Amino acid sequence: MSIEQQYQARAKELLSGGAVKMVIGYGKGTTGNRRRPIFISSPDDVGRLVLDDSCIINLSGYLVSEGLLSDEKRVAVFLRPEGIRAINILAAESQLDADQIVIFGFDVNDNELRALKGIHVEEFADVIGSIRENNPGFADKELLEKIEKMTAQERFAFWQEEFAKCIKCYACRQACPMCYCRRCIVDSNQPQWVNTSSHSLGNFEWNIVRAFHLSGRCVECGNCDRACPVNIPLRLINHKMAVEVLGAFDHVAGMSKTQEPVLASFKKDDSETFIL
Amino acid sequence: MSEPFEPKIIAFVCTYCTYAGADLAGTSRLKYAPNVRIIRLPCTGRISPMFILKALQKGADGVLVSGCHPGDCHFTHGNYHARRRWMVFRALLDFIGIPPERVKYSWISAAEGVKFAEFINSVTEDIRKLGPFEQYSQLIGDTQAPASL
Amino acid sequence: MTKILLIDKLDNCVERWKAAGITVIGPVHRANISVYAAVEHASEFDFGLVLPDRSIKELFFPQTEPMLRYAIKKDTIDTIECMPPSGPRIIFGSRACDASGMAIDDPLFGWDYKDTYWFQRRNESVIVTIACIKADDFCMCTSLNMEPDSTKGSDVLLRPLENGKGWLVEELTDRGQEAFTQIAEFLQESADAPAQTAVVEKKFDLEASVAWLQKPENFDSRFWKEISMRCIGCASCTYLCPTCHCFDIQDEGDTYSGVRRKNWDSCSFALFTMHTSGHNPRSTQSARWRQRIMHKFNYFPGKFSVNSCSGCGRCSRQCPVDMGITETLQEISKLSL
Amino acid sequence: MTENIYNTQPNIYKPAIMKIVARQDEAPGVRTMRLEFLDPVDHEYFKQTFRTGMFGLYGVYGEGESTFCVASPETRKEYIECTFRQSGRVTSALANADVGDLITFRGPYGNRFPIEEFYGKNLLFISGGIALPPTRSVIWSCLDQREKFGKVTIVYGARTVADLVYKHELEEWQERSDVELVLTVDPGGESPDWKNRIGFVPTVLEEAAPSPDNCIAVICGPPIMIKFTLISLKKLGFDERNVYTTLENRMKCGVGKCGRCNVGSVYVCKEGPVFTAAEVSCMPQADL
Repeated sequence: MSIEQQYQARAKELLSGGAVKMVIGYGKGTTGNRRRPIFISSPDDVGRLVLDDSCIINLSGYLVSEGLLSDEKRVAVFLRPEGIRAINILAAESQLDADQIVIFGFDVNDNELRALKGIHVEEFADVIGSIRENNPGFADKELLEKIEKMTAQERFAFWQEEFAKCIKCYACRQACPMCYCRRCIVDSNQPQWVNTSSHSLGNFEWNIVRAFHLSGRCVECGNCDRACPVNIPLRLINHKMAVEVLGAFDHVAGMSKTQEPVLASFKKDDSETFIL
Repeated sequence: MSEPFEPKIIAFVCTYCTYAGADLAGTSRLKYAPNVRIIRLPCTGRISPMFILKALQKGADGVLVSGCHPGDCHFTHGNYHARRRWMVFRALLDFIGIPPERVKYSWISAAEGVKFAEFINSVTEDIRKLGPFEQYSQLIGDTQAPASL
Repeated sequence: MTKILLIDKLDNCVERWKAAGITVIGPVHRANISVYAAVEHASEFDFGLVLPDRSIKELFFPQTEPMLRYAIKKDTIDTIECMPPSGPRIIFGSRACDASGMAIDDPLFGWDYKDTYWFQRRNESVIVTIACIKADDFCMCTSLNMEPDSTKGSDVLLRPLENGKGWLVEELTDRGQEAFTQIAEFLQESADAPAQTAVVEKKFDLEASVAWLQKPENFDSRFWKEISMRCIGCASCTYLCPTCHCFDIQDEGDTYSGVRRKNWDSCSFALFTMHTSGHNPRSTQSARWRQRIMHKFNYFPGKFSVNSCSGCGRCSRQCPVDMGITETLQEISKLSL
Repeated sequence: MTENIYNTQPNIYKPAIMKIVARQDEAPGVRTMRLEFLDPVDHEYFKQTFRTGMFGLYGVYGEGESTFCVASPETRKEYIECTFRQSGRVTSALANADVGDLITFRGPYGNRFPIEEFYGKNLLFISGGIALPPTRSVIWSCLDQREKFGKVTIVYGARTVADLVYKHELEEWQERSDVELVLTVDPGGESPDWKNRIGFVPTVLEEAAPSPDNCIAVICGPPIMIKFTLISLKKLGFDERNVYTTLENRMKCGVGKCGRCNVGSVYVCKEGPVFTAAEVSCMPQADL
């Protein structure tokens, strides 16, 4: 039995027994290799669930949709390891109760799909732990190195050109499971911290704020990168910040549901070489 | 003839230590550069990175942030939180291309009037050497510019 | 025998137009995306694109533009209008969907009160459309009763030649004719046949869908919640759409001087309709998606007798969660059977 | 290039400049300002176009624009009066403006109350809280030509006595023999010396029981009040077509372009803000 069939069967069982009220998974998309999020509430519909190596979107963000978990019923969700880490962070930041989340874990290595064993988030500790060991293989190392070698001026110019494309559609924010604020700082107007206009200054500020708010929280699922209609390498900034946070505070985001958020905690002996 | 460049610098300081230090510098009649506008806050823990961005947005050539030494925070650990935040924010600014020399951080206690005056003077000199923050001024200028197409 | 323009001659044309003070704009690649932008040479164009990632809309209605500049003085306030840069433009290599999108929005921007920013640019632009010879899975002009070679909104229509060496020229308006008179010497007579236009499959039944949307009881249908459940509420569909025209007005500046700007805004944002009191007439994502569809296919045609969709398919193509107008209208077509 | 095929008009986004000549605190957080045009051309345009029910966009440069009605009547066009509650960025800036300060105004926009059609009829005005200003514009427009109308009844309620706006005008109306004023406050909102009614507007309205014969009703208030008042009016026998109300939505342009104020197919800024109850009942109720 394929993993897809196994998971369909499991979804059917959970839904018919009432163990979960909904399964959030992947369904067929518009084109052959597109998969779209689907929400299954009836055991009769589990046949619509698809699982293959095109299932890339991190679905964890849907769990914090307004009202979804407030009835304290359980919800099942298809997640890759990054998605599982996202659940840990959401739980650590008190956005959801991890016990309400039933995980259908899977991963793709070398184009091969494999199931991840476990139901609740803590059972995936090994899988997640290994991420910490072999620091996530980030695709665009080349570009990162290129940027790091630039002078500050060149870097400024590089990012300005990238951010100039930004149209402030906020797809990066909306696609990100970590951007759950009911009112984002860019939507606050008293005071108006960030210019809402999508001119070069407004775009620059927005992208700095977004990256800062995700520092030490990003799981590098790539939702922002894929959502961006103008192809700004957003994930690259997030990755860079993850590397910084790892180096400075030995912190990898989403390791457990009780992990303290890195910027809401401290150690007395944190490095402070830059402080005069 | 163009006027010599005088940097505009914004300082965000905590009221219990650095502001008191500034006070001490004043009452001790220490001279320091007049380029710094001080904004007093209850604690470094309150100094959001948004403040630094706002200062740059409004045309500052440099920003400095200062508070109590570790262990001395009036609120026991506001400055420890601030330190982590600055660490990350500083790295981010660096990666985005804002030279770290433009944003400086320090611990200055209520007793360190001399350190305050020296710090202000040295930062002002550093920023003066760097010159106006032209790249950011360009961004700010764009907000005033007419549409291009 | 008809007039043709050879690709080889295009650079001469660009030169000629530029010499006449005309800004030449067309589909190009810029920093990893494709857009309509001003060019120096014809070699910058990429006519091989199905259509650019970003629509032609931003040439007439940019994502942000200053409208007014203010200066507050002791006894008076000066308001200075910031008009778009003046000067003729030729948009060479538009697509039929993009060009018609502009014509669709004309009545809206001219509805009793004329939007000077929009119309100054409209008035100074010549749109030269190239009929499509290829389409992708998301193209849907035919579903909206248009064709890859529709002429709505265009001043000149070019049909690619079968041999790939150029285009057959059809001047549609006086402005188009005037623009091509300037390059008359680079045109030639030829009997070359035009290539077959792209075959775009009809994806939904527009008439049936519209009829369904017009029934008041369907406003409260469960359908809206189901179809929009995965919508994440970003604005990429509305911002890439050639016909979405909603905007925000924002002031930037201080007590003494600053700029009032017109920025894109989107019905997918909760803040779009939120009252200061906190009351929000469209408080859920399903209500906002319903508004988008209703507006395009029910309210807008009710006012201006034309659907506010030109079938470019960018909404579906770019959607992070694979939604879009096509899917919604396909589902509605099924419901209305 | 070729001749301009599109007409050009004055810039529709460019506001007129107005001077605050007087201001008055009405209730906690609620203020009325009287404004005068600096430019006679703007004033002339206003005089020619303003009719009761229309609204404007009041603004402070640097903060933005905010939509509310013109609270002064069409019979007094030398100035504009507006009443607003300080609640957001723009209204805070307006509240901070002092007599002599300059603000911006765009408008008047929207449709109006067709008061010619009310000639010879009895008028019933029903209003709640901060929604008296739009009603007040109609009330004075009618009282200034009192002889053209029949009986005039005003039912006005607020949460507390302090929340009643236009207190001096309420006194004036109370003393007039040709106006019947029914004042009420919500239970618990009365002061020790409150001599008027206590109860919610719909209840008080039913008690007052104005006759629907030859009568036009104008209601303005928070959505919940309108909802229940419409039910009460129905009970009293009013025809939906003789009941007028105003809708208010978030607006930016005020001229039918920016796309946010519509309720169903109706653009409140262009086709409103004045609607009959019959028209409102045809709109999708969920989007109100």
